[in-house]
Amino acid sequence: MDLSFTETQTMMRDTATRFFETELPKARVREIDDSDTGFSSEIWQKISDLGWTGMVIPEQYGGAGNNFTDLGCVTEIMGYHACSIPLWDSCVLSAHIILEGGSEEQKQSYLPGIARGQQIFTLAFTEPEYGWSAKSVKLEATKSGDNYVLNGTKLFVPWAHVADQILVVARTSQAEEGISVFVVDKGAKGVTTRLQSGWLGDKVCEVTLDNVEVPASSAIGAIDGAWGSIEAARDKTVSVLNTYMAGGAQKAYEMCRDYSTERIAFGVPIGTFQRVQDHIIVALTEAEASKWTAYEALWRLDSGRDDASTGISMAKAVASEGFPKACDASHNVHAGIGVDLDFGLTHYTVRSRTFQHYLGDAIYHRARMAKLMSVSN
Amino acid sequence: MDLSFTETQTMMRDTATRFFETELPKARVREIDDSDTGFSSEIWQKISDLGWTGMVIPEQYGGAGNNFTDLGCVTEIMGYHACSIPLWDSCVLSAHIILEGGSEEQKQSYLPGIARGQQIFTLAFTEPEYGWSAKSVKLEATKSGDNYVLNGTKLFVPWAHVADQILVVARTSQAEEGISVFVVDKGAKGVTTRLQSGWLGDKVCEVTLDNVEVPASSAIGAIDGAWGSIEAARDKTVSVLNTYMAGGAQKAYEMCRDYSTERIAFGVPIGTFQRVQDHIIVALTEAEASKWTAYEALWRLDSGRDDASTGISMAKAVASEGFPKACDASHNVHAGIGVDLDFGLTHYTVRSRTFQHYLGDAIYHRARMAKLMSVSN
Amino acid sequence: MDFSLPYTAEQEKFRTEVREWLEGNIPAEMRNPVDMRDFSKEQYLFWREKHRELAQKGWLYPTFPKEYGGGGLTGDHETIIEEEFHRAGALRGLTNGVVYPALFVWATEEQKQKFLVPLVTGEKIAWQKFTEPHSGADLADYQSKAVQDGDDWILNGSSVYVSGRPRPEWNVPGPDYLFGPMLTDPDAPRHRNLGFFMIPNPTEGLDIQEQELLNGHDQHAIFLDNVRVSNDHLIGGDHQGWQVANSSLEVEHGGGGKAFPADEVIENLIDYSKENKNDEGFIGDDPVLQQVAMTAILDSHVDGLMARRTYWMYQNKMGIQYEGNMANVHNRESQLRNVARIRDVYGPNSLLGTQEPRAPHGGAQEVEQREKAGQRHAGGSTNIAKVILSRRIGISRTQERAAPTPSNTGKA
Amino acid sequence: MDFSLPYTAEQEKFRTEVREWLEGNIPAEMRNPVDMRDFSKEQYLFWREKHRELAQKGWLYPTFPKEYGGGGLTGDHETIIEEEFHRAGALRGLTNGVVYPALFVWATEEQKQKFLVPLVTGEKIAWQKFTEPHSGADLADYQSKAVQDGDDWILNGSSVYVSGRPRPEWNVPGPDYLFGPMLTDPDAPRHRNLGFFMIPNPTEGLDIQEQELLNGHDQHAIFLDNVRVSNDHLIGGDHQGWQVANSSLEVEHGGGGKAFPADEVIENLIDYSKENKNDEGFIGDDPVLQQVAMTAILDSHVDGLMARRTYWMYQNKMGIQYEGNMANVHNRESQLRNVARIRDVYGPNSLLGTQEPRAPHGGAQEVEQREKAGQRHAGGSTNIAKVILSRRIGISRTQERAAPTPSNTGKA
Repeated sequence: MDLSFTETQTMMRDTATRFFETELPKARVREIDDSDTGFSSEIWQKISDLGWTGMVIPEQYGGAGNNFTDLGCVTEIMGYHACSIPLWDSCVLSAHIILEGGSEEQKQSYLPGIARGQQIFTLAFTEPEYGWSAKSVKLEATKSGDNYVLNGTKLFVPWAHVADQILVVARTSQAEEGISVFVVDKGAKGVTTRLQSGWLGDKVCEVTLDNVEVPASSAIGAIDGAWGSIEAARDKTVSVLNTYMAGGAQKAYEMCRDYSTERIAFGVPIGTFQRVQDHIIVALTEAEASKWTAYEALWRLDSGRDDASTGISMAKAVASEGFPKACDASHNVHAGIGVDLDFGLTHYTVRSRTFQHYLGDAIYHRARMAKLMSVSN
Repeated sequence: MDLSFTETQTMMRDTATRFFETELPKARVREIDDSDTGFSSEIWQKISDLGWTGMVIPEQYGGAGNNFTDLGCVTEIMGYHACSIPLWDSCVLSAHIILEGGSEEQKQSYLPGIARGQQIFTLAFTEPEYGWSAKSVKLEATKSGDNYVLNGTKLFVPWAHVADQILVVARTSQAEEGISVFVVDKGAKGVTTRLQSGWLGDKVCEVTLDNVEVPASSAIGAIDGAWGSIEAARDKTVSVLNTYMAGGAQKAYEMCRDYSTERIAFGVPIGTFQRVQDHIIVALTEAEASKWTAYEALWRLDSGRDDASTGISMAKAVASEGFPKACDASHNVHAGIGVDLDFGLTHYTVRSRTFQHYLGDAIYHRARMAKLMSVSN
Repeated sequence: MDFSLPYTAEQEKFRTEVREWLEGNIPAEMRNPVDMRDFSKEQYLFWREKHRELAQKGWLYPTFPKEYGGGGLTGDHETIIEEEFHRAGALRGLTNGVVYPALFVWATEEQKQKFLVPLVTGEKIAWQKFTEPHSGADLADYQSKAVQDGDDWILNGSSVYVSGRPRPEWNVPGPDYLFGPMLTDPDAPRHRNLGFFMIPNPTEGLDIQEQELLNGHDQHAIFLDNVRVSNDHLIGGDHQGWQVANSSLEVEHGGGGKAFPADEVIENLIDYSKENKNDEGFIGDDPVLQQVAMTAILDSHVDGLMARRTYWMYQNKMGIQYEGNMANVHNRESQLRNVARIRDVYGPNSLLGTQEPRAPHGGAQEVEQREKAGQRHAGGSTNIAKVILSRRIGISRTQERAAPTPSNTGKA
Repeated sequence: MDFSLPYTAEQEKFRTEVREWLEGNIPAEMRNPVDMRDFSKEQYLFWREKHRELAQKGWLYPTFPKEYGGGGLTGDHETIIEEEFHRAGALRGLTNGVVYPALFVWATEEQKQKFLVPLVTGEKIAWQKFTEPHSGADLADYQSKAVQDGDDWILNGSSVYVSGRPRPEWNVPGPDYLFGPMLTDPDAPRHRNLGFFMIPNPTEGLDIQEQELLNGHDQHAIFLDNVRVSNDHLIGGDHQGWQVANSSLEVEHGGGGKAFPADEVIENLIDYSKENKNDEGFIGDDPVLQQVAMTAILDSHVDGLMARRTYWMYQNKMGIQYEGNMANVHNRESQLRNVARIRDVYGPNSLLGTQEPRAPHGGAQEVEQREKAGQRHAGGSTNIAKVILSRRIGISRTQERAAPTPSNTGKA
């Protein structure tokens, strides 16, 4: 048992901390969030230059071949600084669907661009009848000669508005897992993306496919056989998203801890009131629970244990409830100032809500745990 | 809107309070609980003499014809004093199954004895695959000439060891609601009752029926058609059990409230610590929630509203979680002394656990609510 | 017991009258938007005018005495008005209602004519100033000062989270009064060092600025820079501001109850569960989400019962001890529990805003999500609400009875 | 990071050795009963003897230094021993282990030979006395007094909830020592007014009585009536008892962690859900109960990770700040959440006792239900645990670092 970070990991964490402290102060987070795209190509470029976009892509495809714990160390710091980028969508989820199921040609063609941050991919999965199971995929792909024609609507597709390519998940047969993935050029005829509005952390889009015709060769992996790749890639993505959420929870905790020592009421710092302490303890508990379940799952994944998927679902279930709870607890300590848009706490609150559901909420992952642990049939 | 008790109700509550303060101090509760039967025939006799056993039985069958709110007023005080008796099992549940489904002859024959407390009935419903739905009834009743032969095991049957008659719920057809109720004499051949042991509030029994033969005329209501009577009678029983649970929660609240003003720590009464206050507020909240949902449901029932069943399920769901929570909160305030068997708090804790499940737990009643409110199909 | 809402024949007739009036007099575009951030200048001006008309009908403040411009009607009438206004999306009053208990209980007859009547008749509107940038609900370190100067007082200080409309950027007249405590005697002991003032606006030295908050833009920072008001703007004695403010807080903290505790958020939740699907089918049929939805309904139902109980006690002038505070604490906490449940049931659809075509209920749940992150602290934090509740149930160092209100003092 | 438990080849060999020894030396009837209320006199006498033997093998206190009678083995060995003893239902030690940090850190070499070694070798056993009938975990109003009389101290007072075996009614020798603080200087300031004593038993004036509690009968009231002990029974200075006691509490409050955080209650829950039915079918297939069960597993899993993290820090002599207290608070609270979940999943079967043929897991859940109503307060209440955690994260009036332990002082 050794629960410390490796030297390399510590170095990467330090680099990330320094980077975000300089490049992403809270005023900048708000500025980016409030911009039309919610995306800073400048920060994306710098992150790519630092090599973080290629971390979990193998060296032969232009990546650095780090393990997931390494990347998790960096995404934790990203979460702590409320950095919103398409890193998990493009460089983990899309990249690993291609790695899992793609042909050598597809890997050669797509991965180096993704690894360098020059090509942004995203996955279009969820639909109006929202969910993350195989059966939730209803968007139709019909064969037409050597092509497939895609029709339907995808919702909550992260960063589709700044993506170059969209991996569209479509139903190609009626079997529950009869699912295929197609690479669709964002500029292709019949593709419309529209930013969805609301209280959303990462920017998400409605993607409409109106008779979009793609060659059969654009399918990643076998027709009807993509579910396995999607699930494997999703596990990997969730494994690093978990530390992102833990990092956000940690910041929400630290904000209320620090505020409680500064803010005076009834002549004493409010942190001396037990009721305030209890809120802070909730935030700490959720941050710690999210962090340790996340890293334990990463260890399971990187050491090839067969209970890795269970661990990843466990950690996501914890973080999906823990990150929002930590933010709520922090708001309880901050009272009015906490909802001031310049103060910075709301940057975390809004992200906690978005990531709660993304790639499956706590209820979904608990049910998945039960299946993986053979508690249910 | 008038949320006050009627004059008669206030009088009955006062009578009940005086009665239990004299007859059932906490040492006596423990003494009865620790006795072999857990039953005091002396207290039962006095309660019968006060007329409480006949309250919700119509006058023509020897009862007093009160409404359920009237009885609820008394059972609230019973709960407050941790009085354990077969009142709801015999005088409400069994009596109303007979009233709902029984023949005039059966009513004439059974109800006056029940109303006077001279005959104790109980309902044998739950089985090894525990539950309160119609489909949970699997005990077989097979027709044999003019008789039915009963075979099977009933569990958690309250007070069967002191009952005279047992209403046995049995499956007589394969349709989900193909259920019948038979009056079985406790002394009949093939009937065995055995007290179940454990941390149980009311005394409950395993009742084994081994080729018990009863005449077809012992069925209450139509063969295959008893489910409606059972559900109606159960609603009425739950409606008064809810105030019993609210009364217990109220006592658990008052105990910790009072203790918090007496017990000194760090030089001050512990009630001045916010963390202790928060436990007390939980107990108060649960007691109040249980009480008001219970009385609102009783009002719906007594005023013949068609949403009465929904209200009763709502109140049971609240009390099933609220009574145990109020006791837990009270334990949190009392620390060590709370688990001293003489102190009295554990009388409530154990009852809160037993009644949590009896006649359906919170999960069951929430699902029932959803059905009654047409949220689910 | 009788939990029924007032539905006698006479009352149903009144209901019809109110409903028809609203239908005939409130154009669709003047009804409350889903997100009150979208409440417009035109709507504001419409309602300023309309409230005067409503006051004349006795419907703006139905239960207030006629001699002060109220409707002289019963609590049951008020309940019906509340229900029908809610149903129609009609705006009830632009004055922060917590001013009324303070004025009814503490103002002199002359002050009632001067301040109370114009508010009740809808001629004028008033906002509450209470929280300072560096002082919370305790007022222990209150710094907004009032210094006597002849027959006048000179006011200095600042407040934040002062709620109300209109928005400063509309360039229409702002509130006519700001009301709240000021430090009159820094040397006096706590709770004896404040006076309660009606501060007229506009006045030289008084500045109002909008705050940028997650939950909307109806909250303001105000700045008092040598604002001069005459002595008749002081309500109660110059050392009784705490007591006067408490008559307001008593009602703000749930002490008045609510006969018609509408919970649209939960009504929406039920409808949504019945009619919408996720990937498993109808949400209402999903055993897990069904439990979540029912738990939300139960919390809301208990909340309504507690509010109704307080209302019944208040209307019947019964001695309220802890009941209003209990309802207040439950209301704050159950709403927070329920916003989390809403996210479970709706998934990310709960976060879609009013501009989004697919937003459930026109974006109402997104508004709820944002508001509950912020409004949990309106009228003081839940922490403070629990401090007060603890006093009222007798377990705190400080024992405390309910502050004087129109109900328990028999005034109004 | 590496979260794996020690399973090297050498360690697996050691595991086999331990397992085989337990199989060969512990008869079935000597293993722990499901309900420790059923732990018998015969079992007690057996284990008193067996612990001496285990100490000689180095397995009773594997990581303690050999010179004090310990095993001189690694933490990994201890983990294996813990796992195997747990698996076999074998009893580990009859002395309350919180005495060891106090003795290792504070006792003189002479005292270590006199008190520590006989406990470590299983020759003697000791119970902790701490809570007074009218004083909680704070010790602020502590009344058990020690008065100096020449080279001796005269002790008077009483304690409750003193845990340990044997039962007085067995008429076998009781514990050899009671240890804990006594008020040595009523005039000294708080935390400077106590001495920490090893009180030998039997001694004239010392009386032990069993308490009748919901959670069992291994707790006692003790009475000290002019008990005379010589000065060498005082551990640390006569004004340092608070500090000495804190070395114990540091470990009792989670500061030592746990490498093998077994949670049999939850393991049982999983098995039960897979194998048993309610009226809806297999419990594990019920979507609602499945969520409840998984939530219980998650709480338990987080608990284990927190305990393991502290263990790792403790074993590696890293500076523990708040981590042990965080684990302690989580452990208390998650167990309480889980007992409620158990009742949801098992229904009333969770309340069936060990005598009941149909009781799941031989009645283990009923024991859990009763114990968690009581043992939530063992080692001080959760309220106090949160007070300490708040100090450790730096938000309380009192800032506090971890008390000296064998880990952070490098002793043992």
